[in-house]
Amino acid sequence: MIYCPKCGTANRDGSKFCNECGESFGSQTRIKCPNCDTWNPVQNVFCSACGHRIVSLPPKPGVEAPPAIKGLSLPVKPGIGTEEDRSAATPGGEEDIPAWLRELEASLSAEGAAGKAALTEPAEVPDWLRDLRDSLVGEPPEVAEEGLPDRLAALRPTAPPAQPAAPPPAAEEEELPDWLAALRPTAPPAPPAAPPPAAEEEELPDWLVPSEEGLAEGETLVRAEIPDWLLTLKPRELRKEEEVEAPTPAKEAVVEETGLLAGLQDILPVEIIIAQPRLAKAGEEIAPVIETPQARLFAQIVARPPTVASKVMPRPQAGLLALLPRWILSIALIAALTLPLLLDRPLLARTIEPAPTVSSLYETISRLGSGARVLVAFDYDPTTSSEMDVVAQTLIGHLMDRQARIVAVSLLPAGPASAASLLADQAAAHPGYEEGYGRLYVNMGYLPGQVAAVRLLGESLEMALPCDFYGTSRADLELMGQVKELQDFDLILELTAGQDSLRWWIEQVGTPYGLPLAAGVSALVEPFARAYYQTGSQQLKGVVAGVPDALTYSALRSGGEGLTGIPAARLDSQLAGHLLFIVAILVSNVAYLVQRSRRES
Amino acid sequence: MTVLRRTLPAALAIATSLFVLAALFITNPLLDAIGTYFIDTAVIIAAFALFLGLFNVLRVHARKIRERQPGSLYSFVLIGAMLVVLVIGLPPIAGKPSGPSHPLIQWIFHNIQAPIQAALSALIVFFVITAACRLLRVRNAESALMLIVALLVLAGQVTIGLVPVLPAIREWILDVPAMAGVRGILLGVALGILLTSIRLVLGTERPYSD
Amino acid sequence: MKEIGLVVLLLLLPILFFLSSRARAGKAGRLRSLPALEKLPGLVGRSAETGQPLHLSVGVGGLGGATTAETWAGLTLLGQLADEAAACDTPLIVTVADATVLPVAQDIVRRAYLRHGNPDGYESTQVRLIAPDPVAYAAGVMGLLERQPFTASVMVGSFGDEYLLMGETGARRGVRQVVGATDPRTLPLVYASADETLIGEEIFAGGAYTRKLPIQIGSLLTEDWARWVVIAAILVVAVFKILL
Amino acid sequence: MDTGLLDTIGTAVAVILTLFVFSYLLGDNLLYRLAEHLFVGVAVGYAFVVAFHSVLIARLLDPLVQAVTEGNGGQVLLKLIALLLGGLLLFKPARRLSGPGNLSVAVLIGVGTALAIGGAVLGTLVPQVDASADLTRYVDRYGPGLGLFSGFVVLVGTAGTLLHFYFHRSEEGRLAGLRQRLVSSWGGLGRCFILIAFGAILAVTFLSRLSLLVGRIEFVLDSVRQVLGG
Repeated sequence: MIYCPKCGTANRDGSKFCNECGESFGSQTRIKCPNCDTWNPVQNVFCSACGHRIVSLPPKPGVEAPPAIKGLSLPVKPGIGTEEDRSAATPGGEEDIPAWLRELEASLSAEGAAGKAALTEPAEVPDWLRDLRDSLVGEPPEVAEEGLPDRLAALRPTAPPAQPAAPPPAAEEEELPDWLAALRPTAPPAPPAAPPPAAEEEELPDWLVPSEEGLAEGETLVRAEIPDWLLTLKPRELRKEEEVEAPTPAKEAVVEETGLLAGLQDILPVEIIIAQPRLAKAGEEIAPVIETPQARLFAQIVARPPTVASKVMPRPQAGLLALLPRWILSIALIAALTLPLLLDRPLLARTIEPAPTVSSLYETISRLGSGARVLVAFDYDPTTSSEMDVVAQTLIGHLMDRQARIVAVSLLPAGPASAASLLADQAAAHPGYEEGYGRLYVNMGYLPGQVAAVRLLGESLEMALPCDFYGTSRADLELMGQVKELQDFDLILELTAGQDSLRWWIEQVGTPYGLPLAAGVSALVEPFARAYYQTGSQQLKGVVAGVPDALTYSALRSGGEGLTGIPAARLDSQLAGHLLFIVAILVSNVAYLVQRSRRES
Repeated sequence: MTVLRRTLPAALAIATSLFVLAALFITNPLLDAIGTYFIDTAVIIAAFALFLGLFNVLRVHARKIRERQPGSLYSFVLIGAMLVVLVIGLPPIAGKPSGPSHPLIQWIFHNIQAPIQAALSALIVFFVITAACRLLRVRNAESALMLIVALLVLAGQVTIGLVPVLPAIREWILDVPAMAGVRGILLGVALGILLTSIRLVLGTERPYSD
Repeated sequence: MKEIGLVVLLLLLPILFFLSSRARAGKAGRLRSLPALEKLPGLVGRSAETGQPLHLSVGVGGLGGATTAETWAGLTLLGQLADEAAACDTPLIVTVADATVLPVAQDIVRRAYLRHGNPDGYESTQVRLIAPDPVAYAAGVMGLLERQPFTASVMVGSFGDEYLLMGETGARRGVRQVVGATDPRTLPLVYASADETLIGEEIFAGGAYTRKLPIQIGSLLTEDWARWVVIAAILVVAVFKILL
Repeated sequence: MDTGLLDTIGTAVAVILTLFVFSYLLGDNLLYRLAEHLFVGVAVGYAFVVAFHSVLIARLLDPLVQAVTEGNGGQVLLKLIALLLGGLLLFKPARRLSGPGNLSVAVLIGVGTALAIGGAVLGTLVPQVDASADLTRYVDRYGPGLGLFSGFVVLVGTAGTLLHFYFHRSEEGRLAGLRQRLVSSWGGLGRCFILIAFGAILAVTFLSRLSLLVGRIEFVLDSVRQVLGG
């Protein structure tokens, strides 16, 4: 916990700025644990979350850093250098490295990978590295990594040669990827085969010195270990027994597939390096000292105008679907659905075989006495109204046939509007109901709060339903005078296209109060609703699922004759749609198999 | 300061949660009343949150218009439509249908919102076809299994009264093996919800403070 | 029924504490790999590299309702991604459907930028409320994915089948998609359209895989433990039902 | 205005907007974008109007006014607290004032977690365990042979699916080997059930969404018929 000196707010460990007032905590900074990604205060040596060592041993004096890169504010354990050391800046503009790397990346993307690999060849490569390269350079570069942008793949094999000469440009502490996090507090990287010139401890490069943090005195330097990432660079044959292979980072491991460093892991996590636009500030460039061939090459590259990175290519779609434009399928489907609807008579003769769930609901409603009170939840909105209206019409129609008193509610904001027009339509078709609003049926509007609303309904009907959809108070509605509490209802009918609301009614009302509950649902919810129809206590008295069920239900109401007219046409239309879908699946499979066998042969 | 910022919200969250939980699990009129009150309060807070949502929408699109980003004309349409609905719908009119039941709001709902919403959801069927064609390609045994099941269920769902066996097969698949899979997923999700909620109640993860 | 529930609930707590303490002591063992969660940091890097924004959705659920847990699962991943995005200065666009999520999501993103010393990097319009209605939300996000190039889209939370409007648009536009949902109706559609999926309860594992707090790992182990209890309960009840 | 005329205009607008949306099938275009933005704008506005009237007025303002006129001090206080919590949330986006807003979020989280726990335990865990254990449930429907077999399949499949999501992988401990084998074999079987469920749900989703498309086509056809016929 860090307490803000300005406002006293407690901030998360390792915070750099106060969460409340933005005050900078100066010397306080934090280190990301390479093992578990937890942010730790800079004082920590071991991660407070997982105990992993986060500050590894400082560099041994003999191993000096390779040409330094400035612009790093690594949260190194303080005490490496003095004030003077920091002012003794190494050549190289502070911000130019990320810039050249980005331009390098940009320019390389335009060129062939293999050619570049030869160009960027360092003058002094360690023998082992040269052998390695020689054996690999002839291989054609291939972009094996799935989904990697081309330019990235092109960059990978070429950029790494710079690495033995210069440490990887590091980022601000927050941005360090795993491999760098492991490197951070340790010695500057030095290829074991090419020992860098010895240097005095005082001349440690700027980048090793914390730029912002105050230095704690009295810390001593300890001998460095060869960092893990460097170890991976070392050919397997040269490794000592005790130099175990570096653990593969948990995050996306970048394995070089081509070029010089094929097979090596996490050589240059390009993504992260480029991911530092903030580091680059134009106009602060300081001319680099051009001494080596590499440096000259880099200078040339930097001088080139940047090329714009290509956009991510859309994934190629295999199969016939890619060949046939989307709209052929669309037009075919629309045509297949429209034709049966345009015909006046059914194409096929059907007999009625209601599912047990459907006939069970039909019997439940048929048994209701005249004047039975039914709570109908219109938990669907225009999203599914094309389907649900068909279901609701037949069920509400049946209820009105049975002279039931209907109280409509909805858990969706847009539900009452659908309910209003549907109830009005059905009332107009049932003698006695035309003028019956308030007496025979009411629309109590939207119940806000989703599951909480259902629960509230069980606890206090009065509180949950203060007024109806049109703003009339419940006291002025005759029907509402008859229902004081939820138990006054003889049946609850849930009309929904979402399984959540069905579950809420069962959990919050059906089960606790033991009220008979039935459901008219979208076909989509069918498997789910069946689960409740089956449970031992029969939480649902019946289920009408989707248009086919609704059509058989209406056939039951009309006395069990075969399907005719519009319902039959709807079923025919559905059938045509299904046939088209099956054909599309089969065609796509055939196309796929043909393609695959062609590829294999 | 720390007490106010960290401890108080945590205590409030835990207390609220325990009261509502108690109301759910223990039958007691007083607990019920307290639980109901908290639930009601949550609903009211959620309604206030919509003010924030409204400002956010205005801000995002006003910015698009101000910066003349591509498509700012559409942002204009969006904000315009929203404001029209708000201006007509917000003022409460005593004695007359107002708000959502205002005739003009009803007209907008039935003739603009509902048809577009219904048409958009109908569009999903085209997406289902392309997605299914990709998923059901027989690459391996797994996709073959899915393909067979999908074809059997498809064949059974519109052949009611036409072919005798197929609807029965569909029903069995939905009732038995598919049900087992769905139930397993649901049970697992319930366990996940349970433990995530317990962690939240215990205050180990705090959405309400950092 | 209520009594059984209460017993289940009270039984879980000591187990959770015990397993969390084991996790704290480092005796938790390994967790199975979840590629979807492991690929998340890579998405931020890729996004920073291409300069194209990253999209994150926490679903159509809200806080304060029954989908609080799912929404929080999405917000946990938001916390992780926002941290990395703030560190890399990656443009991150968060879309929400429910207004209750808006202030919390904004807070998470803002604090992430503050923590990384870049308070100016945060803009309040990074977190956008599209529309409170699920289909309107899906349509809005679909338009976003259609007209603006995104590197990746992470959608974790509660989704209905309107998810497919976003998911297929993303797939067609070549957006890398990591999607997690709990609704069995949505899962096949997720499976068909996303590159990486979190199926069902896997979305709740986000914290344990990214932040690795002992209690988060402990809660996953408790979940595993509870699995056996559930299976045992099914068997015991089945035997009883046959005998009685 | 004449209601009949308004209705006719309304139907025409509805049909045109439906066609605008379907124009997306030919690719993203101006008409579709127009419909999309119109829709999102109306949806946001409508949701706000509904919340304003059904919650802020019906659940907060009206009861508050009523309580004040009745002189019910306790009720007034409770409603004022609710009002305060709601109001505090509005300050959350302001950096310096976000602290008090956290109280409102805390209440939301408290209520939400409690409801989620209640739902998970009472609504799913207990009843679904009960249902999975009922081996004989299908006997009525499918006869003794297939019925018992089905009950057994559900039991094995449910448990297998649950095990498929097992998180822990560890070889330590005496029972670990056995557990690991059980999880991988039974859980592997569970994966088959998940795939079967996926295939079935995909087909069912198609049916449901196809019904929506049929409904929309019917709507357009009916409207066109009306215009032609009358």
